[in-house]
Amino acid sequence: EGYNGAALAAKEINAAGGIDGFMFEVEKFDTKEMTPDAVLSAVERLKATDNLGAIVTPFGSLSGFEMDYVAEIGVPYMVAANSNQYRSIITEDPEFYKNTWSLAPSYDAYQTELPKVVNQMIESGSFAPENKTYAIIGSDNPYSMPIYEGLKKAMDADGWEMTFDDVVPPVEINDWRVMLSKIRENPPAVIINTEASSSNAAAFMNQFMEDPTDSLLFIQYAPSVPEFVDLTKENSTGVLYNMLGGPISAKVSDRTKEIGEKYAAEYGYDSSIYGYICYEMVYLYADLLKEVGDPSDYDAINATLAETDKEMVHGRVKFDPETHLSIQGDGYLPIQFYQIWEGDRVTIYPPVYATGDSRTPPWMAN
Amino acid sequence: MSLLTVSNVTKSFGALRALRGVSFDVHRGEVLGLAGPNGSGKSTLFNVLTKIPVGPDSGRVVLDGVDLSGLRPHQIVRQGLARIFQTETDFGALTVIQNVLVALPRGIGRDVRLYALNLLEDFGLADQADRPASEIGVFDRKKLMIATAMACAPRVLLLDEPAAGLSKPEVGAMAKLIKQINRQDVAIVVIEHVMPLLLDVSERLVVLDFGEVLAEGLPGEVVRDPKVIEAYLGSEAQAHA
Amino acid sequence: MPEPILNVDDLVTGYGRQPVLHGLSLSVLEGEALGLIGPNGHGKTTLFRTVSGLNRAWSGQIRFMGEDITGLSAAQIAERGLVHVPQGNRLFPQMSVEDCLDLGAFSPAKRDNGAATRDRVFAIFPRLAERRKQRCRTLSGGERQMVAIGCGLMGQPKLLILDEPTLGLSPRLKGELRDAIGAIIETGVQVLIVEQDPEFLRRLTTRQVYIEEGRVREDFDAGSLEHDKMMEMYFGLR
Amino acid sequence: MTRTLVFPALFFGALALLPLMTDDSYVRHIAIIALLYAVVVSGWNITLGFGGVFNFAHLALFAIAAYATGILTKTYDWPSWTGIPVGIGASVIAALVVCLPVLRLRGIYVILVTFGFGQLCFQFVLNQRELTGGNFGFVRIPPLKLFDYSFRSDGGIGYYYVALLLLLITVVLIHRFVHSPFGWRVMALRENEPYAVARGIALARVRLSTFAFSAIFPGAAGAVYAQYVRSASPDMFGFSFLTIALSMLLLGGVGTIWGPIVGALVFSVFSELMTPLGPGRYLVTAVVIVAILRFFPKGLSGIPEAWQTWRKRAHAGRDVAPQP
Amino acid sequence: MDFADGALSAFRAVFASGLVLSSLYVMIAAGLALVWSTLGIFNFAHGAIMVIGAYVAWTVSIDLGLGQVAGLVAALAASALIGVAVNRLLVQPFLAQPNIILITVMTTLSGAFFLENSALLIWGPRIKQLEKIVDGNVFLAGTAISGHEAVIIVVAPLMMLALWAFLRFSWTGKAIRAVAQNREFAELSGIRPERMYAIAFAISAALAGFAGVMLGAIRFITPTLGADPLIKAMIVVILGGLGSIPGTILGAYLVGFGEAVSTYFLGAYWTQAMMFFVFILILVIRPNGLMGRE
Ligand SMILES: Nc1ncnc2c1ncn2[C@@H]1O[C@H](COP(=O)(O)OP(=O)(O)OP(=O)(O)O)[C@@H](O)[C@H]1O
Ligand SMILES: Nc1ncnc2c1ncn2[C@@H]1O[C@H](COP(=O)(O)OP(=O)(O)OP(=O)(O)O)[C@@H](O)[C@H]1O
Ligand SMILES: [Mg+2]
Ligand SMILES: [Mg+2]
Repeated sequence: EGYNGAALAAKEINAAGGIDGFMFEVEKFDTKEMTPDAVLSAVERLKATDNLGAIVTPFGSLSGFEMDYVAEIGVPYMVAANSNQYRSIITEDPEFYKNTWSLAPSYDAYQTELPKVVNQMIESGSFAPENKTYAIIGSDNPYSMPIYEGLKKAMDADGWEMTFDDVVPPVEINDWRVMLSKIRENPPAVIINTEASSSNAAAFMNQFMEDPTDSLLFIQYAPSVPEFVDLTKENSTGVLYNMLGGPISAKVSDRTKEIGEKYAAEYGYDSSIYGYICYEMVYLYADLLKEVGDPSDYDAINATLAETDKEMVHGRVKFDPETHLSIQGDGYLPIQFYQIWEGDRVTIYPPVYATGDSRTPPWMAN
Repeated sequence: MSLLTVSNVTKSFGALRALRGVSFDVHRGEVLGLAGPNGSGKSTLFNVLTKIPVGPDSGRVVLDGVDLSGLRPHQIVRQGLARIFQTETDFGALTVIQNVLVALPRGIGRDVRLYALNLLEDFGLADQADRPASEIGVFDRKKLMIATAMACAPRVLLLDEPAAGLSKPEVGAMAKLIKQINRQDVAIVVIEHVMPLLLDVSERLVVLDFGEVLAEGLPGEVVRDPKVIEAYLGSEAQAHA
Repeated sequence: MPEPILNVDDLVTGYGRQPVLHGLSLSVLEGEALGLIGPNGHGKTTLFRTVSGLNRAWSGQIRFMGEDITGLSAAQIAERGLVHVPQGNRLFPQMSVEDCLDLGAFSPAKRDNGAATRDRVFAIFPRLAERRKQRCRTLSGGERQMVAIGCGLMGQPKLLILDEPTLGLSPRLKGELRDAIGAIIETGVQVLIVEQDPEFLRRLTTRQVYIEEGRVREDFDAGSLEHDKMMEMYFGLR
Repeated sequence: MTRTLVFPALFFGALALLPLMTDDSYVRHIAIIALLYAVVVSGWNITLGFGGVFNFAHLALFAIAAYATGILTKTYDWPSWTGIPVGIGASVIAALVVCLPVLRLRGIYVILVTFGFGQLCFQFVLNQRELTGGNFGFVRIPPLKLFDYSFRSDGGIGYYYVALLLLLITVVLIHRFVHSPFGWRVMALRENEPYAVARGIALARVRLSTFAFSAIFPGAAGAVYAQYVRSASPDMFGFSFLTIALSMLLLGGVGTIWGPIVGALVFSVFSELMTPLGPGRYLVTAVVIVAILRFFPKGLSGIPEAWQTWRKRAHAGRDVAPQP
Repeated sequence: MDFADGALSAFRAVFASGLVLSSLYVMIAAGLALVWSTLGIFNFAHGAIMVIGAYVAWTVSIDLGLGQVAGLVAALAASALIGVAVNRLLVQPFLAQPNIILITVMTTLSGAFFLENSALLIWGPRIKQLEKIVDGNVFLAGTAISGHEAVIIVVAPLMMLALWAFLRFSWTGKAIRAVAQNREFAELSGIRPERMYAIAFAISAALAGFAGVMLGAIRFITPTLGADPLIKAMIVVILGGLGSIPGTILGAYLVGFGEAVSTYFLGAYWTQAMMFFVFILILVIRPNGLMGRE
């Protein structure tokens, strides 16, 4: 989908005559099974490509180890996920990785914002907990674990009491029943699951709904993937999730609406976040090229890239020189909370981008 | 003088009691014949003596004063108890001489290849030394199996039906070979249904039936034992012998 | 001269690149019991395997009851009534004696007579009746040989091929087996037997053929002078 | 003697000159990976081909060596030249551990238990995230350095020669193995286990030695691999590495010295050429593997022989294939 | 909540979850066990056949809207056909070779890759799901499970029982076993081995297809849907032992309940590792599986 998004953008730009006479061509480099040597092969093939302008990708590998190689080539490298991993490598030597820039922000906000949103729901009356208890499930991968740890801290700091805590391994999980029944023994007011895989999360949602407890359900990120709704259908109505660096709802953002429609028209189905972002990456590169004029002058382009300050589909992008991530927070890329309602994704937070109000999930309507 | 002493050996497979307390002695330098109906436990006896694949359930086996119960199968071989199997077996991918070389114990001297060639010479296999074992004839493979057993420098050699399926002239050759080996001060226990060979080579005969020793003694006497005739020989066959 | 029931003509076959039979010809005449003898590894088993379809003929022709069966599958040949009891067989190790025998009459045409044939087998080999529920792998060598022949009979053969049926059997069982085969011949089944024991053959068969190096060497009638000479020459036996 | 050395000399000579002919770093990368695979697969051939033991933990040894190297040289700051000894040590120890249960098992059970061992390691790597980086892999392993010469410089040419040297050592060691009493004992056990034991071969000792010996190669290759790609990933325990290596082995020919090497080189190039096909390449690869197994059961190294057979038969004028 | 109550509800949850898992494993292992325990061939493409079965059912019943029955029939037919093809292309040509075990591991693995990637090319990477054959939930020992799963709990053991009876009593079943035990003797008895292999593989694959359809309604259909269950089924049949259908059943319930118990007491985190560890341990103690013979 990332490739489709980028290809779509390139096609439009070319149709408009290109930039300073340069035409865009998007080539796909498959990292095969993502084994280290396959990723490296892809990089080597990239290196051998003539007239390479920039690399755009959601992420090159889970571990981010490819950055070293890309840094040696020097070509502008834009990523849009896996921020923690990229940040941890870049902060060691931001100057060395001067070509790598992430359109996604730091994931720190994932760790802190939830209690605020829950409190907002309590204030607005859509959530009336009997007590301040919560259950939490972590997923053991370097992406989810900090979020899981951070959320525990944030909830505890806000006076919530933990009733259940478990961590699942990063594999396919089809049976959540044993865990759910442990949770049901002592129903908490809020259930938090940081499972990042959409199908695992969907299985959790469905099995939760077999015998729901009187709890608010929050699943971090996974429900944002389109197929989550396909797989859970009406079961998912009422679930909360959040996303950083996701496109702002088409209801309040024309840009999102425009790209989404174009994408759907071109490929016949809705894009996930990566289609939007890669589309934007190509346009961002077009801007850079316009300014620098010479696609082979990597240093100039990288320098310009570093100065980016642009309103994009997911908010205002400006890079942090320390981490090379997009800045998160007020005025920049927002963290958005959504509630799924009959298949629609209603943005409920932050208020500026909200498309609706939070509601009491149907299973706890009484 | 007893070289190998087998006392009260038993072995069961589930409900089947294949050996029910077998005892006998093998004397230094003799050829002992072992006969008995099919399924009477002869091969099983060889199996438990050599612990291939497993040893007896109970009972004692002593070779030249050494109790074999604590030893692993390959150590038993090194102790001087070697066997051949009922069907021809060899390491088909190795050459004839390599078949012998792997069986030689360490420290036999420097020129192991010459030693192995001499051994093959004794068995008339020297001219085939460098052919893969899988390519030689049936009778040669039987002889090779005995040659490799001899490479282990045994003091007692256990032969399981060495003449099965051989034609008459080959049976004769096999008998000669057995006697020749015996002259090198190797005691031999031979299981055989081919009576001419058994009666030709053995100095004493033990007959097993249902996992027990049915008769034991000089061949001429044993074959006239009515119990042996009834269980093993059958009336006519005895007349032949 | 009676019509041959089995006719093997100029048969060549072998393993891999190595020929074992070099143009072997042989026939079994109507009504006779034929015995084959010869040294080890000279192709007797190979001949039988080729006749029964387990091995493929490189060249030459095999006719059974007037029909060319060269190249048919073993199952097809068995259905036509040419049944081969192989050498030193393991049978179906995990099955009971009874199931094993039943499968001998697998082809639908033979299933109907299965029960009757089985009774006949049990009549010839009463020991098998006692052990009908026992698994084949726990049988003794002699019993296993009986089951193998029994399975052959279940196939309702016109010609039964036996490959070294006495291999590894005790003298007593050998005698019993010989009587049993004699009884089978009495019932009108024709046999073709390979055996290392010339005495055994002489008592069962009406004619013996000597096979060496993949060819039929000589052909005699039992009891003739040449026959005795051959026995002496090759077997050192009078 | 001199004649038998001609082919190996030509082979290694040509490989040694390869970097002089092209300095395309992409070609070099593929060559390095292919050489390392050749070493790993040759090592596998010892247990699987010569030993007849279906050790499906072999690639796990490779991964273990990579992790051990990475963890010790990065987390514990061991000098980078210790990588290869560390890799070999870790791999040999792990091989001895896998070998213990295998001593009692046979056939498919060996495959499953050894595969299970790999999965166990995989789970362990996932679970010990602090140590191993979890499912994101262990990254930024320090590259190999000797006397201030970083092997990363000059387009990785150093790695190329290290890998080539490893392969040369591999060939020499395996050649000696095949012509030694130890090698014959290993093959004797493959041919017939009870018979081998009946001839005084110590099953447990020989088998443990076989595993330990075969583990040297993935150990060394795993270390160099980790230092070259600078990461170790849990995928290395998965099916995809395993099938790649197994395809190489079967493609080249099991139980021969050159088979696995030819297999590894040919397969690496082949699978790189196929990359543009996208997912379709898996279809082609699968078909090719099955076809090779079908028509060249002895692998590529069996082709000359198959060709001879065919010629002979064509000369003899026989048309029927005399296979039973 | 007091302790006894807690223990009881823990027991219930473990029981329900274990029963559902076990039944799933029984169902998936059935087809695998058929070719493994009779012919001694381990079909690594079994999981992939399951996947194709599920996809075909999806195309017919949901995409084309022809309904569940048509979907099931199409899935069974398609998977049986694939089974025959697997046998014909990946097994038969190699039977004469000495290291048949290794070769069939390789060929069926290749087959699995082929099928999985074909599925990816044909149906795309997007997750799909089938409809449940019965709606609503059922309470089992106080724990909610879907009606669909209740059906599986009942059907799976019946399937295994039928398979056992088929192999034990029918002519075809006996002949399949005979071919596996002694191919040449079977041929001499008038049994056609190729036909028996084809039948066994067709039935086995149809069972896989059925399992795929059942699974596709409670799990999500992706090209790798079969991978995880295949590994579990593999453990199940191996634990059961070669040639033992009752052993396979025992293995399935052991693995299923073991997984549930371990998830409850050790957490999901260690369960996977635990499974492999116990698996290796059992094989070391009983090298031929729990109820296996040599
Ligand atoms: N591994 C085993 N499992 C079960 N039963 C066995 C096993 N090995 C042997 N038996 C049984 O033990 C008995 C003795 O067998 P054994 O092979 O010792 O007989 P034998 O005297 O050598 O017969 P033959 O003369 O036919 O070779 C037989 O009934 C046989 O079926
Ligand atoms: N499967 C095989 N592969 C290769 N060669 C074989 C095979 N079977 C038999 N041979 C060879 O074919 C030749 C003839 O063997 P065959 O078994 O037909 O002889 P035979 O006369 O039946 O001997 P015996 O009296 O020992 O049964 C022998 O040299 C043997 O080594
Ligand atoms: Mg015996
Ligand atoms: Mg023969």
